[in-house]
This record gives sequence, C-alpha cells and structure tokens, in this order.
Amino acid sequence: MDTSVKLGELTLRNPVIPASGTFGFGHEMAKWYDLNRLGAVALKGTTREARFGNPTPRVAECEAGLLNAVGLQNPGVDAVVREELPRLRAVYSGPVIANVCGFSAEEYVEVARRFDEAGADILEINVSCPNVRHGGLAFGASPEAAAAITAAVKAAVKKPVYMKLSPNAADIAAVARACEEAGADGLTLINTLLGMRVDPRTGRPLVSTVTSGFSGPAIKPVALRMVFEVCGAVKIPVVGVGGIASADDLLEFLSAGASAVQIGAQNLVDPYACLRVVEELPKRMEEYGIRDLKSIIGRTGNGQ
Amino acid sequence: MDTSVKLGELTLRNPVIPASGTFGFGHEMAKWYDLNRLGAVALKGTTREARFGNPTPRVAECEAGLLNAVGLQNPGVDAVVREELPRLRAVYSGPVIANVCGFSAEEYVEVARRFDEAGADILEINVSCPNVRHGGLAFGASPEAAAAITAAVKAAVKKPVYMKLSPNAADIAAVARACEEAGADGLTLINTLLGMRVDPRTGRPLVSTVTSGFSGPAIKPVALRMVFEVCGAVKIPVVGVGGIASADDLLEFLSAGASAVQIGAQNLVDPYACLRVVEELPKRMEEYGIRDLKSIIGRTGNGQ
Amino acid sequence: MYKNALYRVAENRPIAREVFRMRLLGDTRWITAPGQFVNVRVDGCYLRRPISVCDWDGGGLTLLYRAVGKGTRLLSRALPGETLDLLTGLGNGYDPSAARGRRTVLIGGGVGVPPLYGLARRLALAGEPPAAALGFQTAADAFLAESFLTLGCEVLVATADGSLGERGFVTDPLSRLDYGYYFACGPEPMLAAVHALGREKGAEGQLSFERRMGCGFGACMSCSCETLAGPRRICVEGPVLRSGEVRF
Amino acid sequence: MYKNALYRVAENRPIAREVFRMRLLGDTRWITAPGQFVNVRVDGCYLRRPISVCDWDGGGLTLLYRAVGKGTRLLSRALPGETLDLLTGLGNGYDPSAARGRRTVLIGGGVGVPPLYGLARRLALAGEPPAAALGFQTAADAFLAESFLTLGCEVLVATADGSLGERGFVTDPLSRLDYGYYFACGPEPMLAAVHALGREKGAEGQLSFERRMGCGFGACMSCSCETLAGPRRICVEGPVLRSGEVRF
Ligand SMILES: Cc1cc2nc3c(=O)[nH]c(=O)nc-3n(C[C@H](O)[C@H](O)[C@H](O)COP(=O)(O)OP(=O)(O)OC[C@H]3O[C@@H](n4cnc5c(N)ncnc54)[C@H](O)[C@@H]3O)c2cc1C
Ligand SMILES: Cc1cc2nc3c(=O)[nH]c(=O)nc-3n(C[C@H](O)[C@H](O)[C@H](O)COP(=O)(O)OP(=O)(O)OC[C@H]3O[C@@H](n4cnc5c(N)ncnc54)[C@H](O)[C@@H]3O)c2cc1C
Ligand SMILES: Cc1cc2nc3c(=O)[nH]c(=O)nc-3n(C[C@H](O)[C@H](O)[C@H](O)COP(=O)(O)O)c2cc1C
Ligand SMILES: Cc1cc2nc3c(=O)[nH]c(=O)nc-3n(C[C@H](O)[C@H](O)[C@H](O)COP(=O)(O)O)c2cc1C
Ligand code: FES
Ligand code: FES
Repeated sequence: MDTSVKLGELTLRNPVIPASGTFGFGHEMAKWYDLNRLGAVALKGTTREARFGNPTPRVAECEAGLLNAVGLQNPGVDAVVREELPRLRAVYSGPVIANVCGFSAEEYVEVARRFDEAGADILEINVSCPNVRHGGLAFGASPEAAAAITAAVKAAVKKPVYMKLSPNAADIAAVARACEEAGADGLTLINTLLGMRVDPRTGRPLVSTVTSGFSGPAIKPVALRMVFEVCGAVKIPVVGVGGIASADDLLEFLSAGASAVQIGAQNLVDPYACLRVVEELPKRMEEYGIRDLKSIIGRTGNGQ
Repeated sequence: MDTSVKLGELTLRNPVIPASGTFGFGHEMAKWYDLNRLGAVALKGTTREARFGNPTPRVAECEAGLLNAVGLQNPGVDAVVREELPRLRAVYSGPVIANVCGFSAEEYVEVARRFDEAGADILEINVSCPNVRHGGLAFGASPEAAAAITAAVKAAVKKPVYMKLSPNAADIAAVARACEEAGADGLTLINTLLGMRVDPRTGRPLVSTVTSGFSGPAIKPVALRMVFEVCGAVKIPVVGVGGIASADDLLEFLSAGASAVQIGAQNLVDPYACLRVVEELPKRMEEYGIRDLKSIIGRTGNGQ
Repeated sequence: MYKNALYRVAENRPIAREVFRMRLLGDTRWITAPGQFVNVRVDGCYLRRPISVCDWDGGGLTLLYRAVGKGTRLLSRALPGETLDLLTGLGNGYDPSAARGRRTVLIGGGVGVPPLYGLARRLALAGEPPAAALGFQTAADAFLAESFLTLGCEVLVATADGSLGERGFVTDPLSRLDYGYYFACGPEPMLAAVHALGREKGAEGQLSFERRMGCGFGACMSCSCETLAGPRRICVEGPVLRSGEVRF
Repeated sequence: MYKNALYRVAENRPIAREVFRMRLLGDTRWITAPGQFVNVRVDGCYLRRPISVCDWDGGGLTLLYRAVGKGTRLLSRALPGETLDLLTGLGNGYDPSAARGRRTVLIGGGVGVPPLYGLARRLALAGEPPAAALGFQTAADAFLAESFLTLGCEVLVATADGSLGERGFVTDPLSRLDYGYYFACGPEPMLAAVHALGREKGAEGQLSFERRMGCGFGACMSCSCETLAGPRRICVEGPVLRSGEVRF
C-alpha cells in the first residue's frame, strides 16, 4: 500500500498535514504523538512583527464547527525562526510549511524570504485571512492582487510558493488561475468562510470581531466543491483543506483533485485527529482496493 | 408576549415560515399539524411549464446538513394555481408566499403575475437556484441582472415582491442594494450554498448533478453573517433563512436584522420543526425578558 | 396518516451476515399496509434512514436491515431498552387485493425480502399463501427463507454462488414458475428483470422501489421517479408502483 | 504532559441549584497540580468544555460544574456507568509552594470555588489549612463551604442577598482578614477586586482566569490574555497567573 503523494518535487510519506493555526508551531503537539508520522506540518501564520491578535472571545462554537478570530497572533518572524523552528526541528524531520502573512507586499516578501533562508520546505502565502483588517483577505479577494503578491514572493525566494486562497473571493477559480500564471508552484484551499453568531439572549456577537472565520466539518461540502472547481482550472498541485476529519474525507478531496490535505479545526477537539487519519488511511485503501494513493487523485472528473 | 412581526404591510402572527422546497405545496403537511399555527407558508419553486427536475440521486447527507439538486420539480404554474393553491387554502388561511422561478425575465414575470392574480400574499422571486442550468442563479449572481428581474416583475404585479438571493453571488450586499433600488419590497436570504460530495470508495459524485445546493444547520453562521451584512446595506425587510432549527436560532437572525425567518432542511428531518420553533419561541422570550419580538430586530448593530 | 413517535428497542441482533432484526415496541396504528416503510432518526446522522416494515402487530414492529453505511451501522449498535424516533405510516405499501384469485409469487432480493414477509403473512392468513422466490449473494447473506416456509409458502431460493438453493439470479427459478401476479422488492436491476419476465408471462404485479430520500413524507421531491403516468414520489405515491406504470 | 482517555461516570448529581458534582474513574497520573483543568468531550457539541479539577486521587477525579448552557446541561444528564472522553493534565495549576510561611487565603466566587478545594486539601494535608473566602449569589447557589470547614479552614461566606453568611461581595469579609498570600478563582470582576485588595494589603497571590477556548492545549491561540510579561495562553501558561503579572 503506497500512501505517499507528491507536491511538485517534494514527496510526502502521506497526504496528512495539520493546517496552519490549529497546530501551534508544531513542537508542542509532540506531547501527543510522534510528528514524524505526518506528511508535513504547517506552522501558525507569521507576520514580520509580533502580534497579539484580536481581543477575546476569539472563538464561538457552531454546529459541526467553530468561528475563530484569532487574528494572526504570533511572536514575529524573527522569534519564529530563532525559537520555534529549532524546537520543531528537534522533534520532527519532515517537510515544514511556513504560513506567511502580511499587511503589504513587502511584508509578505520579507517574511517569505526569512522562511526561505531558514529552511522551510514550502512557503504558504496566506492571502486569505478574514480576521485582520487591511491585510490577508484583501490580497486574496481579487485575481490581480493575488497575482501581484505571488509574483513578488516568487521573485524573492527559492522554495516552492503555495498561495492559500479564500472561499470568500468572488471567483476562487479566477484567483487560482491568476496565481498559477504569476508563477505559483501550488495552491492551498480553503481558508475559513466568513461567518457570524450572536448570543440569542442578548443579541450581542459571540466573537469580539463580530464576523469571523468559520471552519470544521460543517464546511466540508463547500471546500470540496471549491477544490474540485480549482483543480479543473489549474495544473499546479492543490492542497485541500476544510472540514476534514477522517480518511474517508481525505479520499473525497483526493478524488476531487487535491494532491494532499490539511486538517484544521478537528485538531482542536481531537489532538490525535491527524494521527487517526494517518492510521485509518491504509485500512480504507485496503477496503476500497486502492493500492497507490496517487492513482486516485482527480478521479472524480475534470472540473466544471 | 407579542410574537407578531411585520413584513411591510403584512402582519405575521409569528416569524416562522417553512422555506420553499422543503414543505411541498403546504397542504400535505397538514397531516402533521395545523398550518394556521405558522407565520406564513412558502410554496415549492414554480416555473411556467411542468418540470421533472434533475435525475436522482438528488440528495446527499452531510455533517449537519444535506446537498440537494431537486432542480425545481413542479407541475407548472397552471397546475399549482388550479390544484395546489386551493388545496392549501382549504386547510390554511394565513399568508402564502409563492416562490417564483424562471429561465428568462418573461417567465419570471408571467409566473409572478399568475400568482399575483391567484391571491398569493408575497411573490418571492427565486433568482438563486443553484440546481438548474441557464436559470436561477444566473439572474441572482450580478446586481444588474437581479435588478432587471426585480424591475420587470414589479412592473407587472401588485403584491409585494421579495427577491430571494444567493450566497454564491460575489457580493450579496451589492445584489441586495440593486434589488432595493429596482423596487423590491423585501429580500429573502440565503438560498443554498454550492457544495459537493463524492463517494470515498469510488470517487464518484454522490449527487447526479456533481455540485449541488448545501443547506441545514451547518450553514447557519454563513447565513447569519450574510443577513447581517445585507440588513446593514438596505432598508427593506429581510427574511432570514439558513440552518434554522430552534427558537434560539430564530432570535439570532432577528437580532442580526431579519424581520422573519424561514426554516428549510430541518423540516425534512423533523416534520414538526416549524411547529416546535413556534412553541419554543414564547418560552425563550420569557426566559430572556423579551416582550415584543419586533423590539429586538436588528439589535446586534447596524451592519458593517 | 403519518405518525412521529418514540419506539423502544426490544431486540436488535444479527440474523445473517451484516443483517439485523430489530423489534420495536410502540404505536403501530398508522401502519396500514405491508410494504410501507418507517424513517428512523439515527443519532449522529442528519437525515433519517428509510427502512421497510418487515412485519407489525398491535404492540410493535419488526425491521430487518443490512448494516451497509454510517447510519445502519450506528443503528446496529442500538441496545434493547433504548428508544428510537420513527416516522411511521410512510409510503403506499402493497395492495394485496389486486392479486385476488391469481396464482401469486413474492419476489425478493437481499434486503428487498423483508417487506414481502409481512405481505406473505397477511396473504397466508387470508388462506392464500403465495409462492416466494428469494435471491441472495451467498448462503451467509440469506435470511427469512424458513419463515416463508412456515407460513406455508412454496419457497424458491437462488444465490449468486449457488451456496444455497439454485445458482444464479432469482429470475432463474422464477422463469420456471407459473404465476399470474407478483409482488417484488429488491435492487433495481432485479426489478427490471422481474418486470421483463412478468411481461413475457403475461403477469401483472407491484414493484417496490428505493430512492435516496430527503424527508420520506412528500415534502422535498428528492425521491422522484418518472413513470408512464408521470412523476411519482417514491415516498408517497410509492415505494410500490404497478407493473403497468413503471419505466426502466 | 497531557493525556486523552476515557473515564467512567461514578456519580453525577446536583449539590446546589444547577450545580453538579461528577465523580469520574480513570487515569489521573497526568494531573499534577490543583487548579489544572480537564477538557470534556460532550456528545452533540463540537468543542470540548473546560472544567477545573475540583479534586483527584489515584482512582479518579471530581468535577463541580454549573449547568449554564448546552454543553454543561448535556453533561448533567450523563448517567453513572457512561464513559466520557477527557483531556487531562491541562493548564499550569496553582503553585502552593509560593505561599509557604505566609498566612494564606483561598478566594472563590461561584464555580470558581471548586479548584480551590483540591488546593485546600493539599495545604491542609501539609499542616497549613488556609482560610477560605467564598462568594455566591444566594444560599441556594452555595456549595463546598462545609467541606472547607472539615479540612480545618476558617471559612468566610458572602452572598449577594445575605441569605448565607455576610451580605455583599466576597471582598467584604476579605477586607477584614489579615493575609500575606492568596489563591483566587472566580469571575473576572471578582478577580479584579481581589487583586486590588491584595495590593492594598501588600499580599501577593495567584489568580485563575477563564477564557473561551478552542483546544485547551496550546494549539490555537484562542485563549490568549495580555499580561505585563507578554501574551499568555490561559490554557497552557494559565489558567493561573501571578498577581504581579496580571493586567486588568
Ligand atoms: C423505501 C425504502 C425501504 C427500505 N427498506 C430497507 C430494508 O427493509 N432493509 C434494509 O436493509 N434497507 C432498506 N432500505 C435501504 C436503506 O434505506 C439504506 O440501506 C440505508 O439508508 C443506508 O444508510 P447508511 O447510513 O447505512 O448508508 P450510507 O451510504 O452512509 O447512507 C448515506 C445516505 O444515502 C442514503 N442511502 C444509502 N443507501 C440507500 C438505499 N439503498 N436506498 C435509499 N437511500 C439510501 C441514506 O439513507 C443516507 O441518506 C430501504 C430504502 C428505501 C428507500
Ligand atoms: C480553565 C477553566 C476552568 C473552568 N472550570 C469550571 C468549573 O470547575 N466549573 C464550572 O462550572 N465551570 C467551569 N468553567 C466554565 C465552563 O467551561 C463553562 O461554564 C462551560 O464551558 C459552559 O459550556 P456550555 O456549553 O454549558 O455553555 P455555552 O454558553 O452553550 O457554551 C458555548 C461555548 O462557550 C464556552 N464558554 C461558555 N462559558 C464559558 C466560560 N465561563 N469559560 C470558558 N468558556 C465558556 C463553551 O465552552 C462553549 O465553547 C471553566 C472554564 C475554564 C476556561
Ligand atoms: C483557530 C484557527 C486559526 C487559524 N489560523 C490560520 C492561520 O494563521 N493561517 C492560515 O492560513 N489559516 C489559518 N486558519 C485556517 C485553517 O488553516 C484552515 O484553512 C481552515 O480552518 C479550514 O480547515 P478546517 O475546516 O479543517 O478547520 C485557522 C483556523 C483556525 C480554526
Ligand atoms: C430539498 C430542497 C429544495 C429546495 N427548493 C427550493 C426552491 O424550490 N426554491 C427556493 O427558492 N429555494 C429552495 N430551497 C432552498 C431553501 O428554501 C432554503 O433557502 C435553503 O435550504 C436554506 O435554508 P435551510 O438551511 O434551512 O435549508 C430548497 C432547499 C432544499 C433543502
Ligand atoms: S423524500 Fe422528500 S418527497 Fe420523497
Ligand atoms: S485554547 Fe487553544 S491555545 Fe488555548
């Protein structure tokens, strides 16, 4: 049974990657299990300067998911490269995906370059964070803006650049195509959907930012549809994210065209979520008669 | 305790309305309970000609929701006005919302006019069905197209015209404003999100149309956010729909600005869903100290 | 009329490979014909699961179901004493009166067999035990054959691998049988073959269909089926259709 | 270190209005300090629910919780014999050694009281029973006061309506008490008042905070709190913060 997949030149032992923001900087999760069982690890979104993020409450529970407005809390790229990365490297030797955030093209470029030099294996450019003003989503909403960031980052780094796309864009396939044309090596999608909840007793918003990012099993059908659409529109590898909680979910995304997947919200409610999928995967493959995982990528059809 | 609400001139005894497509043409649901307990009843989407709709399977289960691609199966407006409406009128004397569908502006106008004459109380113009090609969603995706349908229908009918909007539009608030400017009396939102599922064993789509419409409790945070956004952008009444299953859910939507709500998917899994909310509502109002439901509409704030 | 009520699990155990018999106690007044179905709420699933009534009496009902996916697997773990939320009285069911006076056979495939048992018992009670032709994949999957015998039915069994009864499809033994009316339930290819065979033999009948359902009680149009007489909701105007109106 | 394991409910019953005591049997090796919490999976809720460990021993642990919303109401229906999925060993907990040699008071408000009990028992075992100042809304909400007495604590109770102990806030009796160190847990306004009072009195202490949580084990940054020493995750570097670093 071959569970390995490829993201461009990079081979992952399996397609299971914890999603950015739901696994800290990785090393702390080594308390739960050996991270080397994972296909890769994606780090918490990182900006140039340290950020506290948004006021609390930053989360609210929903049916089969949650809202979050963490707002890119991180200690800044210097501290991440100096402290967090070495701690992760001490317990984990597989591929590392740095999640690069910014409030300007220069910031994206600078943060990406620092991670490029520091040995990250993939630079995932988060142009889709719904939880910060004047940043993130603004760059991912239009094909032009996303292409501009892609080109700027590509010109500055050696490592593969994956653009992380927003489901809140008007036309995610158009953004995807623009990124591909601007030189992106791959795409990650989806980031959180814009959602909201209020307290039925008082009418007040349950999250400090009023609207916030919605994710978890509830969003899986939307994420899968977008991955399917985008895979029909581009040739570069796509990493599927959104509501994945089981090996069956993973197989849905690979069928729709994803080359690997990330698991987000589910890590929060089950710290073993990724490991469980890693362990379930060969069992499901055997049951379904799948020998080589790579052979089912895109088997659903060719988009649209 | 006053549970009544107003939609323009129309007073509803309570804000609970079964959503189009999930309650047949109403009369059959009288087997379960007295429909006069409801605030209003929305009919299955109706076109000029009879339609069988899409091939089966037309549904697939999701976490906290379902995909559907019924595709506007209906016997055509003649049969609805001649057979279904009188049957409903025999068991129900409250407000009736006709759900008007079409594949051209003329068709919308004609179907709307027939219902206008036949005594429907509100004409809900469904420019947001994701499950038919060359129809529905195409008209609701852009502000211009939605405004054109609004104006055409308004010119032809006397009854209030509510435009039913799609969450799959690029900018739902822009579509909402365009409809308001074109003379819409109100808005209903949201219709289903575009979603997809595949069989993890075979990779084949679970619904015949490949992508289809996603609804149920899973979509509530997205629907609530859109209702909130739209209520901040227009002055006409908004009917909130999407994932509602309890009186608490209803209170969230009213707080965010909706004047009434519709309950869709939940009717399918619990035929008493609407009645339960009607009965729970005064209890929650008492518990939360709400005397007059109208007083909490929009209390969360004023959008954006 | 329909009914939504809670039922107490009295028994829930395997009777063949992955096939479970569940006895539920509660109000059965709304079940009016064999071939009707119930729609079962399963904790952890959003949609209900439609299951045919295998048999019923004043005190409760019996379901026979195969654990094939998430919902039926969860159902198979329900313990005696637990309660389940059911909609009952769904679907039209078979009309036994139509067969009167004609040599009748019940034709079932796999988990299409259960609803035919309740029908057989009623026909037997009326002094007209029908023949029963039952098809399964293999002996380990087979169930109810003895129960039909006990009712006085002539029973023909076919399995795909010949491990029980005749080797082949249910239509193989059936083709040698003489009958003027039939009641069938099973996978759609089987129904098509049964329908074709009926035509050859000049027999009429009633066929029970499956469609993936949204509601099970006529509200959503998810389960529609095109027939010669126009569109039919399998959950209301079906699951049983007359041989004269079906279209394959 | 953290642990994810199943625990068997041995007891789950009301001890005050809407307040339940739950005794759970299972592995407690990962619970290392009073004031730590567990994160409980509740069937029907997506997120876990954080609850302080009230007390623990080699065989299991005790939780005291108020049924306030969906999750805790569901929890209150768990029957003895059922199993619950918990993450244990979460949070830093109180550091009792810091109080050594100083007159110590435990200050709890409402469901902030439970974690102080485990702390009190350990201090009492070490021969230094602390004073305990407990605040509740009304007599019907009060619990554990007698248990603190049994440990040999001096117990001061305040209720908002005077129906038990002194009328007023917990800081009222507290202001008359002489202490050099305190451990507090309760709603944030109470913590702010306790902190201010401690300053007046020149007392240091440890305060336990609540934040709505995503994970409870440091992965998501949902529970951050700004302190004088920089941002702290309430679930890892908290829930207990030193009086010298908190910022109100
Ligand atoms: C009128 C009717 C009567 C039935 N009677 C019986 C019976 O007596 N015994 C029995 O074992 N089975 C019966 N079935 C089939 C039974 O409903 C399915 O096996 C069951 O729904 C599978 O659910 P699952 O969660 O285990 O499978 P999954 O594949 O996980 O289900 C996913 C979704 O597809 C639907 N689905 C899956 N298979 C079918 C199917 N064959 N027909 C309709 N919907 C399906 C499910 O209801 C659910 O919504 C009947 C179906 C219908 C429509
Ligand atoms: C470290 C810690 C220790 C706690 N110890 C106890 C205890 O020993 N006894 C006790 O009764 N309560 C305790 N709480 C509070 C308890 O977690 C909440 O009362 C509970 O989560 C409410 O859940 P619900 O579903 O009933 O309420 P809902 O309001 O329906 O919950 C909705 C969401 O908000 C969260 N939430 C609601 N109230 C709180 C709160 N006060 N703090 C954090 N999250 C909240 C829930 O966890 C859930 O995610 C503690 C909280 C924390 C953070
Ligand atoms: C608490 C939380 C924090 C997140 N932080 C980030 C982030 O820093 N950068 C990013 O690109 N995505 C972030 N995301 C989005 C996830 O990486 C993922 O794209 C999204 O949650 C959808 O996947 P899921 O449904 O599996 O959670 C965050 C999500 C959550 C729930
Ligand atoms: C089975 C089904 C059929 C539907 N048919 C229609 C329709 O004919 N016209 C329409 O405007 N909306 C239709 N809808 C959309 C619902 O009216 C509603 O807008 C949507 O389902 C969101 O609400 P919910 O989450 O409560 O289901 C349909 C939804 C479902 C589930
Ligand atoms: S399943 Fe809803 S109409 Fe048949
Ligand atoms: S709750 Fe996730 S980091 Fe604290």
